[in-house]
Amino acid sequence: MSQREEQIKQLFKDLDAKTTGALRFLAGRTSRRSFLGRFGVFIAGMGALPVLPVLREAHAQPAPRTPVNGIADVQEMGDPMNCDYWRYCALSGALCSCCGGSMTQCPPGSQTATVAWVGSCHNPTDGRDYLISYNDCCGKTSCGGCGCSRAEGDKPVYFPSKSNSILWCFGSTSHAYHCTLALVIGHGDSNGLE
Amino acid sequence: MSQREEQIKQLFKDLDAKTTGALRFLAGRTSRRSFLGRFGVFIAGMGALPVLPVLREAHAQPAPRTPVNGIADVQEMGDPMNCDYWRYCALSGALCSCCGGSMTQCPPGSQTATVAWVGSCHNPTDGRDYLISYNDCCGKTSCGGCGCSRAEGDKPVYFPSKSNSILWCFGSTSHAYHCTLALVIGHGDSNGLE
Amino acid sequence: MFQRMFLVLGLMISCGSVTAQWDSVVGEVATVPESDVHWFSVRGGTTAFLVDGDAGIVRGTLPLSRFSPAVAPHMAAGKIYSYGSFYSRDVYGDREDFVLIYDFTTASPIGEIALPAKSAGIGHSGMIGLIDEKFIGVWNITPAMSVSIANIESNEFVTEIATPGCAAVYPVSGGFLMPCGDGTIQYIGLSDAGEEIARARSETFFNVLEDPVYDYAVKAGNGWIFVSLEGLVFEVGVEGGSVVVSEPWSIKSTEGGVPDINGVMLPSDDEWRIGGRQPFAYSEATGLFMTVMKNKGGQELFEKPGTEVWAFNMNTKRRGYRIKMEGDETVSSVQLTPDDEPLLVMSTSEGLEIREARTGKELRTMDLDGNLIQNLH
Amino acid sequence: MFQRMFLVLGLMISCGSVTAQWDSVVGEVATVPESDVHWFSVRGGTTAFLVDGDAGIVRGTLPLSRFSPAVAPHMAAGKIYSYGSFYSRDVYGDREDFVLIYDFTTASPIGEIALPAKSAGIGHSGMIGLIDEKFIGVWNITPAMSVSIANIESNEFVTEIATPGCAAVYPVSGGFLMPCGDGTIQYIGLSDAGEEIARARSETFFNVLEDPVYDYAVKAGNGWIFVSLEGLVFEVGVEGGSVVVSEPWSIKSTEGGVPDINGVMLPSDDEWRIGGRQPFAYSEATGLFMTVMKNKGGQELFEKPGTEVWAFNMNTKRRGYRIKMEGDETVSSVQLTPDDEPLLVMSTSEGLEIREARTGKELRTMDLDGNLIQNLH
Repeated sequence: MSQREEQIKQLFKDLDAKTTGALRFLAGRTSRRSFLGRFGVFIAGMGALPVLPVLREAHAQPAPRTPVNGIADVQEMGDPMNCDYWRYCALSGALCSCCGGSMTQCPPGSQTATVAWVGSCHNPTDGRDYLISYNDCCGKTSCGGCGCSRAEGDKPVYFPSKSNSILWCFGSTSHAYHCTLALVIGHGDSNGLE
Repeated sequence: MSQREEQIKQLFKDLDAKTTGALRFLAGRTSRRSFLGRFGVFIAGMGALPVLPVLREAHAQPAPRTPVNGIADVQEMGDPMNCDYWRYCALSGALCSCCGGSMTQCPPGSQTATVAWVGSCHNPTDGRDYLISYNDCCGKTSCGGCGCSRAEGDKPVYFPSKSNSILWCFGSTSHAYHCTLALVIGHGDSNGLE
Repeated sequence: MFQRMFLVLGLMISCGSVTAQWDSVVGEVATVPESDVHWFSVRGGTTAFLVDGDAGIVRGTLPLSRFSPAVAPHMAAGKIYSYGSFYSRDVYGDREDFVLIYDFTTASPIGEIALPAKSAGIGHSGMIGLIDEKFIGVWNITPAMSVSIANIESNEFVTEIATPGCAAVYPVSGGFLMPCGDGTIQYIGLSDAGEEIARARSETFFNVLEDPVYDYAVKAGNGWIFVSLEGLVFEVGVEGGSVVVSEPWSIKSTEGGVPDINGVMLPSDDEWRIGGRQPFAYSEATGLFMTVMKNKGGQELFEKPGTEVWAFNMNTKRRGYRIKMEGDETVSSVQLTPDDEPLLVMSTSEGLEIREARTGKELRTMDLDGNLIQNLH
Repeated sequence: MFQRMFLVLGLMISCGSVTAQWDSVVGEVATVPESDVHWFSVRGGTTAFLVDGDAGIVRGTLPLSRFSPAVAPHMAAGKIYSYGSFYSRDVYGDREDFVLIYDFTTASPIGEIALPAKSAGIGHSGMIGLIDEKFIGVWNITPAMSVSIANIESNEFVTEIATPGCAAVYPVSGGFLMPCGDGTIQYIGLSDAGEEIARARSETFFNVLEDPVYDYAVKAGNGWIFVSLEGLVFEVGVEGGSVVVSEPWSIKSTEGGVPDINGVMLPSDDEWRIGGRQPFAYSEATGLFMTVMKNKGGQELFEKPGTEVWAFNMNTKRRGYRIKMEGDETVSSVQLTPDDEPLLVMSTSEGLEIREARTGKELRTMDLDGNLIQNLH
């Protein structure tokens, strides 16, 4: 399925490649429930927030199910430029830190897609799981380096919430892939997730 | 000067590269006279056919200066898929044989540029020098393999007749570089050339 | 002054030794010769390489877009289709999406059918399908899933069919199949005009969380073969408007001590899993079924390359031979040509390997590292 | 139905634990911070990477075209210019050529100036030049040679200036210099409107067949440094409308037994030649002059990478130190930042190396294999 392998190889080896957009990833890695029903509409209820596209909804910020302290309190260790960094457990793509962005900001001139996929990663420093939003940044040539391929939990494309092989630039004015963020958006272990 | 190095690397290593046109070559390797004069107009007379662009002139086929027998009589040895083949002495680019063409025909769907550069190569099989016309084929993505880089006689771009670094697709409707032919168009040693 | 320069050049030529006896300096352009059942397409980046498998030579290339997943050959018409997306400034600016039409003999784009800008822009041969030699279907995700239908007789976009939760376009007579997230295969039937006139689903036969089937499938008779990540092989077809799924068989012998067709006792396959980009291939003419295999690693590595290729007989459902990659070489894709003496084509980390499928004997290699191998016939 | 899907997604979010205390899920976009004299651009393929040399980090990228040779920074205006060529179908279809205008802080294209479709579409920093902060010159070859002038105040194409036999655009006050095939340097003077008002040539000072100068040159004061393939260094400037060429000095000690600045006796440099894509660099502030060198091989390999970098003092014209690549590593480009404590930036086969220019001490490496390094300031 995956042009990703190809792409990652590119990202690492070849700054001259122009395959910029020809690839996309992003794997969710949380719930074991979702995506059922006759028409395959994503189904989920309270307490089963899975795996799904996080719609860009600036005003949708309800109270958390269990109190959380927020990103400022998360203890993190390790090198964010290394693919082994804990937040990247389901990230398959280029790290935005390598082309002018960070784990939380798209590089200058790129666009954040309006929808992102959420995974759950284990933070070894505090032993807790967190929800990680893997937002794609799009509309530029390839970031050119820092390709990571940690696709645990990867599923076929008809199960997009866990598929690595989807070009996830929806809402951007271009689906040329640039890089991927890794935002901590909540506790994974306080949401009824495994 | 040369994006060529980059490109050749591509051609060899990376079929996914889209740098298709970002490169062009073609080195002449014959006369030591040419390209003088205040405005740099190519200057040449009878007996000093150099290094110059061969204009596509179907009707310009005058009698040769010395009798020649033609391509059918040229004895050749070696593997035309190998960069060391004698005709490629000044060829820096991709062999058209690798993407559906041959040494004398552009691959299907590509276009021959209207102007080509002429080099002189030594044929070890008969010990004679021949004029080789290196026509570029353009208008397609990279040929993707068989990159050769034999740029002996290479000169800076202000001396285009011997410059490796010129994108030579003039007359084609696209200057995206595809590959290069190596046509034997005459004796090099019967033309007043060294 | 520029004009003068050209005149000077022209003059020089007329002094040269260029004669008709030599190679033409005008420059000739080749055409693609007649192809046969051993020809295939290999997509590498934005290029589709048209390969003559017996000669081990590229006979032509098609310039695709950077978002073209695959080609859809229509050799009866001498044409090859693809899907493409272009921006006016390469990666930004105005976007246009098309069904791209190529003439096979001249390996040139000869037409376009405008599509809604919704296509996935990524994937494998399942992302585009030629239906009844009349329609091209292209899978979309926006992230809502749908299929765009274009009529290749009138060269017009027909309709977009909503197919939530289902992916890919696997043509069958009168329509196409799609695997779905609820563990079923969906059938969409098309009218003569290309509009949806039927929709059906199989029984739920896999669990997407426990053991989903690949979104990649290969043709088998009037239907398609789907394989689960744990190695269960299903044949799926349409009968009387219903989607029928065969009883599966497993490519893995988990019991150990099972003899192969030569009577050699096999070790347990517990640790082995199917994997790769095109992880399996089927030759109907011979019953050969090939899989890319790797030892150890979880199910989620199903798209990762393998280290062996296993050959099965689809009739006996038993393994015939194994091909082991040497050293660090890995294999990501396998394909079988559709004839009686099929070629096994493998995309490996070293390039392309072409083998005799019945024996596994290596015939030739090519320095071509495209990853999607599609039969032209 | 698609709409419904989105609503469902929205609903789910409202059940989640997303709060303002966490990272924003809206997605933020960074800007390029203020740059300093240690920043440079590295072009790799169709991307210009904006590098902070002290941090060894890419701060932003510019999407170029596949025919963009280089950038022309205009930091005083917060802009970077380039030349680009685009086809409507990536490599075929309608062609459009432009001066491309990028905003530095947002690293985004903000404008275009249409140009005649004649530009070389290949090359190095000499193929495009910013003249008096008012014009952009782009070198053309069709194969007739000319320079397109665009006014960046009015954002309009001004004129095409015929420059037969001469290549590149090396800006000087009021115009630009070009090396020519007859062994001279040509000066073209521009009016306030960007039209040619003066043209002059230097004496013939090199023989293109025996020992031509590189078409690549580096800035030195009000003029440019040209270097011949055999290692002769010329400074070229314009005085009173005339092109003045300095007496050359040689980077090679061909006599042997010459002491370096530490008194160490040097072997003969007979077998060494300058080479590479950006084969030399100059720091006016320190007088440092660097060359990429390789041992053996003919003059025609002048664009091939080298195995050493030599550091000279431009005042004494003596070599200070040599950097030897390790193992199979080669170096193709060198650049010096324009300040008092310049960085030496080298593009090697392994990536980018950043060193302290005065000492050659390695500071950091970057996994970035672009080949054209240009100062931003």
